[in-house]
Amino acid sequence: MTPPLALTALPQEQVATTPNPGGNALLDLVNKIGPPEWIPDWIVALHAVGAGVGILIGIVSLIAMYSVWMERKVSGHMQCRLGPMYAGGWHGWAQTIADGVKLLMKEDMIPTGADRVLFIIAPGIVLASIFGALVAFPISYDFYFARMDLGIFMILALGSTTTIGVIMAGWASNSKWSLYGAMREAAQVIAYEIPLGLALMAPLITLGTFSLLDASALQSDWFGMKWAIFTNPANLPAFVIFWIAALAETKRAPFDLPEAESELVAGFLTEYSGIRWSFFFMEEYAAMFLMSVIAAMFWFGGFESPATWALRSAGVEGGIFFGAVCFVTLVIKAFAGVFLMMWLRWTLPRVRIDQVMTMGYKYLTPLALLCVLIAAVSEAVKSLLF
Amino acid sequence: MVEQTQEYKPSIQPSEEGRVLPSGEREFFFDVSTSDLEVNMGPQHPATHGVMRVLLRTDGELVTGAQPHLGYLHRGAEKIGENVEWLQYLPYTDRYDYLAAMNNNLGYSLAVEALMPGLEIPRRATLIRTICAELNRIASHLIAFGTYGLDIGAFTPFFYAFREREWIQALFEKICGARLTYSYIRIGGVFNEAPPGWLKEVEHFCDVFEEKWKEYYDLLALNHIFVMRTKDIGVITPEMAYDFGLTGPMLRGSGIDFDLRRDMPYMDYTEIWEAGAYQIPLGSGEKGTLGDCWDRFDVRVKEMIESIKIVRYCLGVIEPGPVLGDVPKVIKVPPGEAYVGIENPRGELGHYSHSDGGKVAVRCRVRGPSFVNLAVLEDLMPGTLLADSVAIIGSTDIVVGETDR
Amino acid sequence: MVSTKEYFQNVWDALKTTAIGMRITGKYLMQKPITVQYPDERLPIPDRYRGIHYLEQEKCINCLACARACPIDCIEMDAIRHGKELEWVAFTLDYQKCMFCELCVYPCPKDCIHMGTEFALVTYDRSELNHDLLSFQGMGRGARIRMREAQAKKAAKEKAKAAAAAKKADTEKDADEPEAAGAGTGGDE
Amino acid sequence: MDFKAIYDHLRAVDAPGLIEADEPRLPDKETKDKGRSGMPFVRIEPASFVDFLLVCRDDPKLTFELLVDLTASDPAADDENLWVLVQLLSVKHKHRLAVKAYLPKSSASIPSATAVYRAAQWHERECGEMYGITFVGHPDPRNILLPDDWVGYPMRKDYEFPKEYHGVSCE
Repeated sequence: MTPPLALTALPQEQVATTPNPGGNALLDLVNKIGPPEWIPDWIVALHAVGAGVGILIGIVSLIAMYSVWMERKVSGHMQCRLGPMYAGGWHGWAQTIADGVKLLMKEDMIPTGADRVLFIIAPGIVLASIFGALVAFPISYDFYFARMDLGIFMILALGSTTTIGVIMAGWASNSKWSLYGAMREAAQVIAYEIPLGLALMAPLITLGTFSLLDASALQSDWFGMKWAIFTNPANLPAFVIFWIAALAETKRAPFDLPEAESELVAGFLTEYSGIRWSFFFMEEYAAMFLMSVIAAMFWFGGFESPATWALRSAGVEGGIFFGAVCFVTLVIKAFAGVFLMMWLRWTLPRVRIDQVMTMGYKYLTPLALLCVLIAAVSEAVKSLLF
Repeated sequence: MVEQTQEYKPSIQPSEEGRVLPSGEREFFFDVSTSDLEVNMGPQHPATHGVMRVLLRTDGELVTGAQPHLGYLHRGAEKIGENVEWLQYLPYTDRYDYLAAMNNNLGYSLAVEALMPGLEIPRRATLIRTICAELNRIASHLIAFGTYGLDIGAFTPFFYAFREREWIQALFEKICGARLTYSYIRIGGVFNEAPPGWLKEVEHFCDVFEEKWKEYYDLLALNHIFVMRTKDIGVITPEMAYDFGLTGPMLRGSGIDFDLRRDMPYMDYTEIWEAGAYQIPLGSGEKGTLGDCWDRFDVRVKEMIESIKIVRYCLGVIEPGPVLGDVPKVIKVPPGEAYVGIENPRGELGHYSHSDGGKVAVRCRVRGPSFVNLAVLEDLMPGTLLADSVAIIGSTDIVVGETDR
Repeated sequence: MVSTKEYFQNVWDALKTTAIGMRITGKYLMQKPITVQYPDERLPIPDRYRGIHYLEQEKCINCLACARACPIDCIEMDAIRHGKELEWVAFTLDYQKCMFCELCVYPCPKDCIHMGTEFALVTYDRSELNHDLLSFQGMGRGARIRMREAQAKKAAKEKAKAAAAAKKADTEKDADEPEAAGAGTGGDE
Repeated sequence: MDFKAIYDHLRAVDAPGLIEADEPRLPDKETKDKGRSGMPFVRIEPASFVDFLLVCRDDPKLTFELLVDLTASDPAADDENLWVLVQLLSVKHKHRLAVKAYLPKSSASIPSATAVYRAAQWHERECGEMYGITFVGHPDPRNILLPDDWVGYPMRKDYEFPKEYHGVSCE
């Protein structure tokens, strides 16, 4: 019999680089500052959580804002246009802020005959689920909201909860076009959860962990370039499959069927306006970012790059500067992913609903299974050889 | 065509407690019931290319029936034609098919000139007319190309198409001063001489366009998703095309080799054809079935490059000379009736003019190709998916200004 | 059902054509945009542009040829004749109706009505669109602004010219006969 | 084939309802005939409209596959007839034929050509609403461009424009 596969063989010395396993960095920080003795622990904890939520909301809003701005600039330049140029001065950097203010000021409209309660809470559910998923998003090795050994599980689980919000929005709008959009979303997300999860299995087998931080730490070799995509032949096709499935999960073109504007007017968004509409919008961009973070973490080395490797070999590890470098590396990788999504969006036509289903079930799922198989076999071969 | 013979059998069986209706049938109570959904596509919908309304009956994503409703843009243009002078009607012809206004001007002018046997059109005027009409055909097909991409969900080709279209519009702006409603080709010739250097600019445009055209083809027409979306959809068989009186790219998309420019020539198209300057692209069924949406789209895209060839030929033979025949200021047309059909970008644009010898027409009929081509929708839509219905409307390439007149 | 060959052909085609498309869009991402920032930069307007009309009033003989040529009767003109002199009552053009077909320009025997290059017709009230061609008041806000700008520019140019001329005259005077300047001032005294 | 040949052939096959050919002629000052320019027509009996079209479509020498246009015309307010004008086009032989039928204004009715060419369907709906011509046997004789409740036939020469429509003044 062969020895147990790499799934269980975690290199211990590398895991040790991620301190404080199982804890909450924020809570530690608060403890370090040392609040007076008489304040109960639960109040301290609550404050820590509040601070975390605040940081999270800030990050999500910033990401969404600048993804929107980036989308408009990227699409503009791809189409020989300029995109926003006025608001704020330099290349319209404040355009999204101005738009956000406008959306806040807009009249809050609920169509007649709409299911008011569902109509109002649907954007909240959508946004809440993506916030929930982002809790697992680490900012650096030392700074994270929650360290979870099964972080990727939680992200996938909470990330697909947005579907419920979308279906609620579509149903509650009392519009036929919205209903079509909601039904399409339901069908599409169910179809693409499977290849998404299966495609993730390949790097998970390669790395042998479900935790985002561990996955990143495991790729720190080879001058910070021991990325999973290079270490296993199945990971590149698995990434392509994951990426296609991620596009479908985040409702991005060519899979933007739920809101296909030439067919369904605006799908489930038809009746929404103002700030509620912008919640859906924020969710879309946050989800894009989250998918890109997953791809960066499990295929492209996470925090690791030659820069972090150089810092580490110079003895700088931990501390604010190292954390900042980690964060910037990750954000650059994630925004590269977001850019790839945009590039695809502005190149491809939209797929039809039956083709979406065919693609999900008949093409991506079997191919993803094949990838899992190849990944497992090659890992086994590797563990036999080395 | 997919036959619609689906019947619904609810999964939950009816309960026994039902009441007997007056008709003798038994009414059952279901927990779940399904029925067809009637959806109004339009009058304001991104895919109807203007204010047209299609009443769809859908069964989930499946379209089981479609009924176009027209008239939202009806302006009584034919009635106006009976109330204004011959030349004064010219600006109104711009507004039928506002994407190909030069061709409309040309059709109307030819129809009136057919009633004026003594009128000589100078050769330079004819060539400028040909250049303008072909450039406008390109501009119109660019819109068809771009908006079809938009219907299918690709945004970027639309902007590339508009980039070249803007160039054509700038050329027209230089020659006649307007960008959309040109009123340039008039009875007896054209309104004024091309400005100096204009023909050189047209040549430059032709050079650049040929390069860009390849990009269009690669970017959209050959894209796998696009091909999958448009092949085997909305198949018009040759018999159907004849029956519905389709003309232009709709007819050629079904593989019927007929083009008014070659087969019923007007102006100097015989000469250009005999010089071998252009071919007539036909639907080939290359990607799917003969006469599907892809074939029609392909015909339009390929026609652009053929138009460039015609323009190049005209640029080669054009010589200085007058551009307006001997036309009085107030045109009086001898009595008679004439029907002239020309090859508009969308099909045969027919103008029927009837004069009783006065300053005003008795009847000014316009046979808009979009109006006729749209009728086929009722037959094509049932049995397709909702997204296909958008693709089919797009592939008919209608201009609502023309269907409603 | 699709055959195995077709299955992999589909996968290959999808990936290949996507790559081709991305190459094209990526190429344009790197290139300079072709649009201009409208109110700041303007494309040149060709000479034949059919914008808002302008009238050379002194040439006009009130022959009504343009009004008759108009397909929608949007020109209204009236003048009282005092011998050879014309006292204008009205010459209005209703831009709510006008479709800029240029048919009014050709029949004019005195060549006095033209299409201008101004196109900004935005007003707050429809009644403002009934323009009086006899005064510039009717030419639209954008036209007025540009007219004022042009006038200011012209005035500045003339001023500069005058200043330059004066300076030149001064220097010439200075160079030619410096005493003369003194004599001049002396004369003033 | 040119018009002469088509007309001769129609005579030869004894096309139903064929009355005469109306060709352009030069003006004649003696008979005060203003002449007629333009294109030649074939005039037919309205009652045998469908049979005539069938002959045109199915005769191997004519094969008019396309009904390009079907329209009506009101030549003058005091004229007692309306005209129905049909343009046929043969893709195979590359020739055209214009067909005309006179209908009395008092009872303007003609068999529908929908059974022969489905292209006629929308054209006939338009003629019906604009000129008040009844196309007998039309499958869907609704208004197509005008609202369903429109009164009168706007393209007739004696049509009077309504003063108001649904409370909106049209002055």
